[in-house]
Formats: sequence, structure tokens, C-alpha cells
Amino acid sequence: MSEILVQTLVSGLLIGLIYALVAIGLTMIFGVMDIINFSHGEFLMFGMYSSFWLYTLYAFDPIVTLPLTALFLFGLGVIVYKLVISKITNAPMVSQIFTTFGLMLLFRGIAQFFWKPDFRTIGHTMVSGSFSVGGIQIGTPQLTAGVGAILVTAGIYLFITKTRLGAALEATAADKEAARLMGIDSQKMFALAWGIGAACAGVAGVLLSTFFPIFPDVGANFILIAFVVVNLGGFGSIVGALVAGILVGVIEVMGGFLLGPQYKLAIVLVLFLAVLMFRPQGLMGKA
Amino acid sequence: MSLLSVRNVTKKFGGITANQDVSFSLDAGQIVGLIGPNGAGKTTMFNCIAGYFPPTAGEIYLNDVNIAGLSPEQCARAGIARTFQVARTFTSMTALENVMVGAFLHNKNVRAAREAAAELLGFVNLGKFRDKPAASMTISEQRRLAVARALAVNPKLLLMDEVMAGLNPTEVKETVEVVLKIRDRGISCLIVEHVLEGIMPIANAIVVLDYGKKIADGTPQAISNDPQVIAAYLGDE
Amino acid sequence: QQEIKIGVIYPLTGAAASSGAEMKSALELAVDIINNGAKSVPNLPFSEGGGLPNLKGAKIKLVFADHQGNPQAGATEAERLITQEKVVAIVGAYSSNVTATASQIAERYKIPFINPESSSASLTERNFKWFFRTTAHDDLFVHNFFEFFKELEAKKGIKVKRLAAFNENTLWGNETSKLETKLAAERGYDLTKVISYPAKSTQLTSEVQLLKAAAPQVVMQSSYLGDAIMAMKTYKELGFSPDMILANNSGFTDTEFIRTLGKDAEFVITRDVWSLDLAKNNPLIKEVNDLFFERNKINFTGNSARTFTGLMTLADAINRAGSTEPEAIRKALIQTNIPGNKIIMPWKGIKFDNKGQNVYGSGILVQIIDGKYNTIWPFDLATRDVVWPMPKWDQRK
Amino acid sequence: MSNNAVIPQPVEPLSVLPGKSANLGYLLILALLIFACFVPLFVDSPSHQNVAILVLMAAQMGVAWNIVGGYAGQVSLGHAAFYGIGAYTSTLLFAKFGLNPWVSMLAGGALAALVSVVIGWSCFRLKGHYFAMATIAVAEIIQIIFTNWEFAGSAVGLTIPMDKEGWDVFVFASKVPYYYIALGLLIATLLANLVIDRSFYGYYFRAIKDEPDAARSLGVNLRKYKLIAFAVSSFFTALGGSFYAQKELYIDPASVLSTGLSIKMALVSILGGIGTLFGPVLGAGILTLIDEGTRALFGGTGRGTDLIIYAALIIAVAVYYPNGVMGWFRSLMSRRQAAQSQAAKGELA
Amino acid sequence: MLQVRNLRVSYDGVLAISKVDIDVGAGKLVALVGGNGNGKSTTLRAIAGLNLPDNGKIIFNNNEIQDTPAHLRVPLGLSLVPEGRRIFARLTVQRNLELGAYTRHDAHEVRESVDSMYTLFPILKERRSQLAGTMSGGEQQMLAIGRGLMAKPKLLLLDEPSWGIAPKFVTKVLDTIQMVNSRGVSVLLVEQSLHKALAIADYGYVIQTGRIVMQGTGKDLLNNDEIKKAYLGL
Ligand SMILES: Nc1ncnc2c1ncn2[C@@H]1O[C@H](COP(=O)(O)OP(=O)(O)OP(=O)(O)O)[C@@H](O)[C@H]1O
Ligand SMILES: Nc1ncnc2c1ncn2[C@@H]1O[C@H](COP(=O)(O)OP(=O)(O)OP(=O)(O)O)[C@@H](O)[C@H]1O
Ligand SMILES: [Mg+2]
Ligand SMILES: [Mg+2]
Repeated sequence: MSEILVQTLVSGLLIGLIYALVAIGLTMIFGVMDIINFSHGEFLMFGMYSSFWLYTLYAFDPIVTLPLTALFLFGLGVIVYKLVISKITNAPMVSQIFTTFGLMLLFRGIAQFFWKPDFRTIGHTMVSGSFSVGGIQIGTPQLTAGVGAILVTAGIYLFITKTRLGAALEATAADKEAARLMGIDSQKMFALAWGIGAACAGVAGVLLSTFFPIFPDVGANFILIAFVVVNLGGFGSIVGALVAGILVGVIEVMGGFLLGPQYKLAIVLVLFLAVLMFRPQGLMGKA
Repeated sequence: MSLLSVRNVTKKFGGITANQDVSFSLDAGQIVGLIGPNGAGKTTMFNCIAGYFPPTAGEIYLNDVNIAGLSPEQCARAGIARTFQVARTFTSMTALENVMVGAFLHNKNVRAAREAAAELLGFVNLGKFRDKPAASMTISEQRRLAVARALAVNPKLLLMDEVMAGLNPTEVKETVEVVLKIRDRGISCLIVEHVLEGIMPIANAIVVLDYGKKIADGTPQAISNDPQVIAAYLGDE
Repeated sequence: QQEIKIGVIYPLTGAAASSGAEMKSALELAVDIINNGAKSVPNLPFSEGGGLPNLKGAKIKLVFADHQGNPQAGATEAERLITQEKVVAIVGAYSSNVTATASQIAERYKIPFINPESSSASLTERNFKWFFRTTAHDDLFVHNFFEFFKELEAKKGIKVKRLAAFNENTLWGNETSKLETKLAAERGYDLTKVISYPAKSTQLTSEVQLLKAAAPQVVMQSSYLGDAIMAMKTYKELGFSPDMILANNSGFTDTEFIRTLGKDAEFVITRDVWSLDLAKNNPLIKEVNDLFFERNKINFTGNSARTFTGLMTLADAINRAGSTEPEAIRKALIQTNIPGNKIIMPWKGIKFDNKGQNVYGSGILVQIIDGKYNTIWPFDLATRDVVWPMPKWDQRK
Repeated sequence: MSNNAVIPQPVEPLSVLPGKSANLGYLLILALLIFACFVPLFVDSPSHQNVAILVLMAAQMGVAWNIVGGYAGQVSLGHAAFYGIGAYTSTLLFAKFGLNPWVSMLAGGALAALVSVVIGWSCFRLKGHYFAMATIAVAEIIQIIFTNWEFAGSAVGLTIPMDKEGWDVFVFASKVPYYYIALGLLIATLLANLVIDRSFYGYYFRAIKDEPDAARSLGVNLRKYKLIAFAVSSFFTALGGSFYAQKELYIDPASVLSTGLSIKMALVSILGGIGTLFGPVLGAGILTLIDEGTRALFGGTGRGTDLIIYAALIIAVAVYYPNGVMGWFRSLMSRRQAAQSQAAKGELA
Repeated sequence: MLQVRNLRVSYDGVLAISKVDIDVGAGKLVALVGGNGNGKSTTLRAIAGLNLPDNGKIIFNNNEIQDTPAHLRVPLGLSLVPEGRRIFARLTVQRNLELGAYTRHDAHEVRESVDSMYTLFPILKERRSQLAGTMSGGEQQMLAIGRGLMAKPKLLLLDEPSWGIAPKFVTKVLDTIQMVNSRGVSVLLVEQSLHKALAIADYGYVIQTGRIVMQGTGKDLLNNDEIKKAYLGL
């Protein structure tokens, strides 16, 4: 029995790291622009398809094409920012929600239009398979994704706290007009945030694509959890997203195991609400 | 018997002590100035009196009832009205409607509230903005609007946070007159102000804070000659 | 020349869109055969082409509508098809909850509603006069499971005792769970665990851990494709090897299932209504499938074959009615009696009872062996012997 | 250099929709509502009548949402919970206990209001996005509960029998009674909105939305008034849910409790103009027509074209009219007024 | 150094300033004074690029910059300390200062500048790692000025720097401004309190309902009777 518990814990940890990875891009965009991106799951979906097509058409391994997909998604994020989001930076919160919700539908429609609604999967990759440590099974794709999540978090954290561009990003997040007075091009910073946010989703998509089916609506499976993670960690907090992601993963898997799988999401949501009652700004959010 | 009596109030934010063991009192019908250097804890003191922060220690009596720890809305009902350092105007409303929100505290009738509000707008010389969106008023006009709004709740005590900041001497004079008129209505005023030309001539007493502590308390005359106050705040001209 | 408009309501966008797309293709093939003929399938009714003979060669025109998996949209579309497009009958709607609302509208307007593939048993318990279901429903399918167990023991000496139910928490999975619980109790099986997992899960670890802890011989599972694949991967990863995975169609019969999992899909048994290897008994199956493959580069699945059959049944009724009057079509539908060798399903035929349920509909069980679905039950239709128990993961090559 | 120092006179700001044009607005609304009463007389296709009902239903949802989301500024993205509670309560009471559906409907509304108070009690300490997310979470939890609740039909859902018809059972073969009931519901919700708007509640709600801290200093109990807004809004939302159940005769958690539905309620308001009386009605008309139109025209292609067009239109509206149709209309009016008043005063020089 | 010609700015179609002409010579301290809501801030914001003018020219060091985006005006040598401080509330004091030097690239020099700001405002040094938003109003104003200076501007635009500052420090702030000015930085100072601003200014403009109604040397204006009547309440 205890072995099963440990196994459950490990599995929860691994899926939690993936949640964190999906959420980091979302929290990034939110932190800088105060916009909840409902279409974030669709960036993830595009990342998965990019990985899928590079694999299917050119037989490139997803792990190899990861930088390419990240770059591609970065571009997509910037384009979406320039074409759509830049026009609503000053709009009320509700219209921003409205817009990104529209983007979500649009992207799903586009994916279905070009790639049909079929479920697709990537066959054998560099990271396929699993191994066992002391009787505990660990999926290699999941582990890779987990490591990826930690690296991305660390990278972004360092970027924001240690670089000049990161400081500029943070200043824009705080007060974009004041940032302009410092000589910071706020438009560029917003575009950068969207680029990075989308790229994170892209990386998550690639890593997910090695073990999760790919279909136009796949974003729907992840978006609610991503919201919860972002919120639980504190909007805009990168480290918060990592911690909250792990927490949510472990609680979901453990809770499902101990209290009934049909309530696994409910358990996460109840705990999430409970935390908000005591820390309205999330675990690591600033008051 | 004093209307407001602050007794040994301490307020801490984490490691920062914004108010430390401050005591002072204010009698009905008085104007009292609360001055002190930036960061001395004046706004924090306001927030404690008006119910926005519970004091870490100490009591605040309004007419011998301890109001420390009450919520802002309870304080408003008890008779404490306030303005904010930044105006906090209801921007989706007209000037009149802003004041009406205050008037509803004691009378939920819309017509009555409108009449009361119109009277108060005139009282603070903003009659001409009646039906204008409050957002279109300048910052100082919005501060005066906040005074009208606060008066609408029929307070016993009005706390004003830097209503004269950014006014030119003529405007300061106007505002001083408004304050005197408020006092004449029987409302006591506790005023945080850096514009000493505005506060000194009209205050019955001045309380000086520095680094969260009260360093002096007395008539304006005495305060302006207090060496400690000069050193900490006034500077030698 | 007359044109007969038939309304078609399927999930063409949303979560079930991939199934919707397949079924749309099947309908298009059926109409093409009826209107333009297909020489390669002489035994199929209407294969001579030229429309419906009893209506002077009237051609069939399908009017497609998308219900997006949303019951309200299904009802709205049904109403639009009937009153705006003036269709004479409706075919749809795959998702049982949408079939429920859309068929209500048809009932109101007294328009025949042919339901080829919704499996919720309750749909034919509503005493509707205009609702006709060609497929068997979950009640029968779950009964099939237990008959299979019984026959396994009687004919092959394989004794099954400990079961687990592992179903998606939707209308379909939920009804299945209830029935499995009921039948297991009635027939003296030990149902060790009943698990309902939420749709759109991102992981199934806790579920599989619970199964592992319960250690059943047989897992009876209802999952759509994504979850079916995820479940299989998790089984393997966590080393859960029951003696039998007995799936309830859907994800496990999707074209992608074997393609994705490859060897890991081996030995799964799934309930189906159709399988290509049944062509052995009924050549029509292969002939029509060839036509389908030619057009769409995929084989029929249980869903698309049933949808195809649904439309053929409707065409048969309209033809016999010799009229496009709904009432005449309904009468003809009631009198439907199509023999098993005229359809591409492994059924005895099509004949409706007074609830509108096809009494001849039945299910089969197929097992994945060598990357193909092989009929293993009913034993008289079987093309291969059942492999029992399923080899453990670590003992596979 | 000029020496003519004048006493400072602030530039005259302009007012938004002053008294006269506001009254004109009400007249317009009244005219529209009267027009709406006669729609079934000249729209005789039941399918078109059905679309008209869908418009009214969406409008009613939007207007109800607007009370808390627009006026009081508490953006709830979990309103489907109340819609679902309304639908489930009335259906359970009616189908399982044979209670009169009209009474059941009111019971559903009351229960929803009660639940909203419980939810609001805990969630109203959250602000902005945190509040919005919390409401999503609460609604999801409620959806999960209903999905697993055997008595309420679990994931299978509930069916209302259609064998009896008439006003006593609230089931009709014709679309016309549904149309008038939906219209009645909409008018009732609009009236509630109007009463709120005109009374001190309206002032309090807007004050809470604009500057909660300042509102508190004026004796406004934030929690109390937010709860009132939430409860009234939930009550009417639940009535809409009951109506849905009686109209479609089938409910399941996915169709009456989904987050997508919650978002649609908000979309309707936003599209039309948040915090305005009539905005959600306009928004509902536009959104429903786009939705039904694209699906009818392109839904059959099976390529998601309808989704693409629908989404593109939503985005276009959000980007070009971020304050909704009403907001756009207002700024148009005020710009015209500004031009006029400036012309009257002459160039400032 | 700065020439503003025929500047006209409006908000949503409502005119805020028009026909504004202002000159700031190199090394000069020029004051723009006027009552509430008369367009002082609007003028400064237009010069800094936060509001785009309807028409008119802004010439800085012989370049027409009215169409240059705000962030590109900073490296040209224009720095605005905005009304209401606008410090980055959630960042530390130190980081606020560093951001002031965003357009400067020599890390070493930037560090030196930070230190010199700490010398100028010792209170900031005390609070270097505190989140700026939790400081009192006056402290924040010091920070805002310090941050503005960090860009090493050729022309510093100050919008009511003494707003909300204790009397003791008002003098100090004004002294600081004069000192900065004496080091060769031109200053355009917006103030409500006429006498303080005009007392230290080389030249002054009086703005009223969006138009410049008077100008002259600081002394001239201070002694003008009409000014005394209208603004000094005498
Ligand atoms: N964002 C804005 N939207 C609309 N009108 C504005 C805006 N900002 C300023 N105004 C208007 O422009 C005019 C000039 O305002 P400005 O802020 O420039 O005045 P000011 O002289 O700086 O006043 P103060 O001393 O109050 O700071 C005022 O009438 C004001 O109402
Ligand atoms: N919410 C808070 N968290 C942490 N510190 C705070 C908070 N509010 C105020 N402070 C600190 O408490 C001290 C007193 O601040 P307060 O705003 O009361 O000063 P003040 O006297 O009003 O100053 P000013 O005249 O500049 O407005 C300051 O040092 C400030 O940094
Ligand atoms: Mg203060
Ligand atoms: Mg200004």
C-alpha cells in the first residue's frame, strides 16, 4: 500500500510540473499586462501540432524540434499581440476576457479547419518509455517534461530578476506610462511578454505531445487547471506558478486516489478556494 | 468631555511601526491639525480612526465609545467621515451623484438625497459641476467634492487628508473658508496638512507626529516655536 | 425530378467532431450510392442508382447541421431543418443527450427521426411515435459482456470472477456503470471497484492506482479516444496488467487507437457492432468498405457503418412509402423488415418494435491481435479464438 | 505680451447623455418592447420564432448578469451555477414531486439566491481577476456535484415529460407561448434592473464598482450590497435556467452548468455595453444572430468554418468596440455634442 | 534648447491647451505656473510624449520631436517627473532608481548615479530595499525626482514636485532643483505655488484655461499686480 502511495505522489509531482509549465506562460502574460489569456490552452495546442507535424512530415524528434517550436510560438505570440491584443491594452477587463475568449474559439476553429478534428499522437520518440526506481515507475516523457518545467521556470526567473530587459518588463507591468518615461517601449515589452508566454506554452506543448493526444480542443483539458495554478501561485508570480503547479498535481492525483477520481478536480478546486480565503492574493502573490 | 480621544495607539506593518503610542484628543467644535514630515504616520492614524486599519494596540474613543477595530462603514455610522489623500472619486457618476452616495446613509430616498447633495455641492462651491461627470473635474476639485461627499453622511467628525495640497494661495483661502463653515455647522475637523498657511490660522490645536511618535501637541502658536518641531518638520526659514 | 431532403444533425465541431466527420463521410457515401449507383455492390439495396425507384427516381439530398455537442443547439437545428429546410426526416445525432432534445422536436412536428448510433437505453423508453433507433443500445451491450463471461466459462472453461468498472463520467459511461453494477450483482460477480473519471482529464494516475489496488481480473472500460490512449499508457507505465480489458467501443475502436499504441494495444477486447473481418460471413461488408476506403482512405468503424445503415434504412422506408409524407414514411418504418444480408452490420436484420427500437440489433466483441480487430464473440461469428489472459506488460516482447 | 489676466475658468467638460437623451433612450426601449410583443404575429416560422426566443433568453441572462457584473462591477464567470440551480430545482420539483412548474421556478430562483449569498459571503473578499477565477471554480465544483449526484440524474441528466401540454404544466407545442414567457421574463428582469438603477441601490452598486474604499467611508457595507446584487442577479439567472429546462425539456450538467455558458452571459453584456440597462439586450440580439447565422450557413461544412467566423466577429467587436455597442453609441453622441458645444463657443483662442 | 510652438492638445475632443508657445534656453530654469486644471500637466505630458498634440511643434535641440514616441525622447535628454509620482510601487526603491537609468548603458556609471541619489536623499538609502509603494507620499516624491534624474537628462520636466511634501523638505526639493539646474540641466518646472517657483525661476509663464496669458522673468511676474491679485490672494 505504501508503495502505491509513493508512486501516486511521484506521478502527482510529475504531472504537477507540467501544470506549472503550462501556467508559467499564462502568469507571465498576466503579470505584465493584467490580461487573463483564455486562449493560452490554444497556444499549447499549436505547440503540440507543431511538434506533431515536424515529427510526421520530417521525422524530427520532438525534443530536437523543441527550440524551433518555441521560436515559432514566440513569433505567434508576438503576432497575436500586434494584431489583436495591442488594440485592447486599455480596454476594460471584461472586454479583454471577451477578446481572448474569441481567440480561443478562433484558434480551435483554425486547427480544425486545417488539421481536421482527429485525435493524433506521436509514436516513438527519444523520450518514450519508462523506467523504475526502487519499484516506483517513472515515465520518461513525464520526467523530461518535469525537468523542462524546472529549467524554464529558472530561466524566466533569472531573466526577470537579473537582466535589464527583465527589469523593463517588470516596470512595464507596474505602470506602463511611467515605464515609457524611463525610455522603455511598452509596446515592445507587451509583445515580448506575449512572445515569452506563448513560447512557454509551446515548450509545454512539445513536451506534452510526447505522451498526450493532440486534437483541436486539447487546450480545454488544461486551461482550467492552468488558471487555478496561476491564481493559486499568485497572478504574475513565476515561482508561485511552479509551487502551485506541483501542489495541484499532487493534490489532484492523491485526492483522486484517496477520495474518488470523480472528485479529483473538485478536490483541487475546493482547496484552491480555501487557500484564497486565507491568502486572497495567492500563495506568492503580492498583496 | 472630548469628542475624539486617541489613547496609546500603535500601528505596525510587519517591521515598520507607523504609529507608536500616540495619544491626543479633540473636543466638539474644534479644528485640530495633524502635521508631521512625510511618512510620520498621519495617514495611518486617519486609517485607524476611520476603521480602515485596526490599531495594533490602543483605543480610540468617540464620545466615550471605543471604536478601535470597527469597520469603516460602522465608523461612518458612528459619525466619522473622511477624505482620502488621493481623491477616490466615483468616476462613473456626476458630481451630484457622488455626493448622493453619502447622503443615502441616513435617508434612502432618492429625491431627498438629491436635494441634500445639491445643497452640499453649493456649500463647497462646486454647484456648477452638479451634472458634470466627476471624472472631468480637476484633482483639487475632486478633493473638494470628496469633502462634500463626506459631509453628506452628517458626521460629527470630519477627517481631511491634504485637501489643500496643490492649491494656490487664493484657492487655499477659499478652502479655509469652507473648513470654517464646516466647523460652524458643528462638525469637528481633524486635518492632515502640509500647507501650514492653511491650517495654522484656523486650528484650535496642532498635533505633530514624527517617525510615528507624537512629538508635540499644542496651540499653533506654541507649535511653531517648539524647537523639536522646527528641527523635525518646519526647518528654519 | 423530385428531390428528397433529409436533415442530418451531427457534432461537426467541438469535442466529438472527429466522430462527426467520419459519420458525415458515411452518409455521403450512402447518398452517392443511392443517387448514382455503385456497380461493385450489386447486393446492396439501391446499388443500381438513379434515386428511389418508387418515387420515380427521386434523389436524396442531405442537409447537414452541426450541433456542437450542445443539446440546445441540436434542438434549434432540428427545428430549423424541419421548418426552414422542410426536410422529410432527420438522421442524427450521435451524442445521446443531443439526440434526446433533437428527437423531441421531431416528435412535435411529426417528422421521423432515425437514430443510427446513440446508445443510451432511455432514448427508446419515451414512448415516442416518430423515433426509430437502428442500433442496439447499452443495455444490450452490457448484457453482452455478461453473456460473454458466461459462455467463456461454459464453452472455454475460463472462469471470470473479479470485475472492475472504469467508465467516463458522462451520460454514456454513467448508464454503463449503473448497468454493470446491477448485472454484476444479479449474476454473482464480484465487482471490486466502480470508477467514474471526469471527462477532459489530464491524467488518469489515481484511477489506475485504484484499479491496481483492487486487482480485478477484468476491467470493463468506457472511454473516448484520448482517454483510452492515456489509460493504456498509464496501465503500462504503472505496470497494471489485468487478465482482460473489456472495452465498451468508442475510443478503443477508433482508427487512431491501434495506430498510436502499436503493440501496446494488443489483446484489448472491445465491444463493437461492426468489424471488417466479418466480411467472411457477409461479403457486402468488404465491398461497401472498399467504396468507403476509396473515398476517405479509412475503413468503416462501428460508428460510420451504423450511420450508413441508418440512412439506408430510412431510404428503404421512404421508397416503400412511395411518398415523402412523414406519416407515410413513419408507417413504412414501422413495417421495416430488412434481412441481415442486405445490410453491412452483423445483425439479423432491421425491424422495429413499438418503441422504435431495432429488435435485431446486436453487438460483437473483437480483440486486437496482430494489429487488427478480430471478431471473437459471438463464438459462431468468431474469426479468432480469444486470447486469455492478456500477457503481463513485462512479459511481452 | 498679453496682460489680460482672467480669473481661471476650467475648460467646460461635457456631460454624458444628459436628461433629455436618456429619456429618449427609455422611449426607444419602450417602443422596442412594444414591437417585441407583436413579433410572433408576423414571424410565423417556428424556427424563426425559436431564434427570437433564443435572443430573448440570452438577453434575459445578460440583463440578469449585468446587475452584479455590470452595475456592481463584480465580474462573475460562474453564473451558470445559478442557471443550473434554477433549471435543476424546477425540474426536480416538477418532474419528481409534481409541484407546479411556476412555483418550482420561483423556488429555483430563491434557492439560487440563497446559494449566491453563501458563495458571495466567502468570495467577495477577493478582487478583480481573483474573484472571477473563484467564481469559475465554484461553478465547476457545483457542476461536478451535479454530475455525480444520483438523485439529480447525475451525468445522465433529467427529462421533463412532454405528454401533457398547457399553461398549468408550462409545456407547449407552439413556440408562441414560450416567446411571450421569455419576453415576460426579460421585461421583469429589466424592470428589476430599472428599479435598482433608480434607487439608492444603483448608486451604491456603482460606488462599490468605482471606489470600494471610498464607498465604505460613506457607510456602505460592501459585503451586504454586493450580496444583494449577487442574490438579485442569481435569482433572475435561475428563472432563466428554469425556463430553459421547460423549453428544451431536457437538462444535463454539461448544458446548464458549464463555464462556457457562464462566459456567454458575460459576453452578452460586454458586447452590448456593460453596466447599461439595454446593452445586454442589444448584445444578445447580435450574439445570437451571429451564432445561429454562422451555424446555419456554415455549420454543415464540418470544417469549423462557423466557429472561425463567429470567433472572428467576436474579436472584431471586442477590439473595435471595447465598451460595447452602447459604449460606442455614447461616445458617438458625446463626440457630436462636444463638436456642437465647441462650435457654439467658438474656437478656444 | 526647447521650443514649443502653437501647441494644441485635447482629450477626447475636448480642448485642454491651445496656442501654447514656450521656450527653455540651455541651462535655464523656467517655471510654468497657473491654477488648477489650466493645462500645466497637459503641456508637460505633451512635451514628454505622453499626449500627442493635435497640432503644433515641439523642437528639442533643433529636432522636431512632436511625433517621436515618449520612450524615444528619453535618450534625447528629456525626462519627466510626472504628476502624482508614478513610482513603481511593487519594486524596491533601488530598482526604481536603476530603472530611471534604463536608457544609459554604462553599468558602472549607473551605480555611481544611484549612490549620488542616496547622498541627495538619505531617506531613500535607508529604504533602498523597501517596496516603493509602502513608503509615505513624500518619500515617494523624493524617489520620483531621484528616478527622473537618473536618466541624466539635458532637460528635466518637473510636474509639481513639492506636492504633498513637508515644508521643511519643500525648500530642500527646490534647492535640489536649483542645484541640478546649476550643474547645467535645464529645468521646466510646473508649480501651483507661484511665489516659490517664480522665486527660483529665470523665466516664467502663466497658463490659464489652456493658454499662456503672461510671461516674463520670475521677478517681473512676482511683482505684477494682476498676478498678485489673482494668485497670491493679496
Ligand atoms: N485624462 C484626461 N481626460 C480628460 N480631460 C482631462 C484629462 N486630463 C486633464 N484633463 C482636462 O484638461 C484640463 C487641463 O488639465 P491639466 O491636468 O493639464 O491641468 P493642471 O494645470 O495640471 O491642473 P492641476 O493643478 O490640477 O494639476 C483640465 O480641464 C482637465 O479637466
Ligand atoms: N500598508 C502599508 N504597509 C507597509 N508600510 C506602510 C503601509 N502604509 C504605510 N506604511 C508606512 O508607514 C509609514 C507612515 O505612512 P503614512 O502614509 O501614514 O505617512 P504620512 O504621514 O501620511 O506621510 P505623507 O505626508 O507623506 O502622506 C511610512 O513609512 C509608510 O512607508
Ligand atoms: Mg499621508
Ligand atoms: Mg497638473
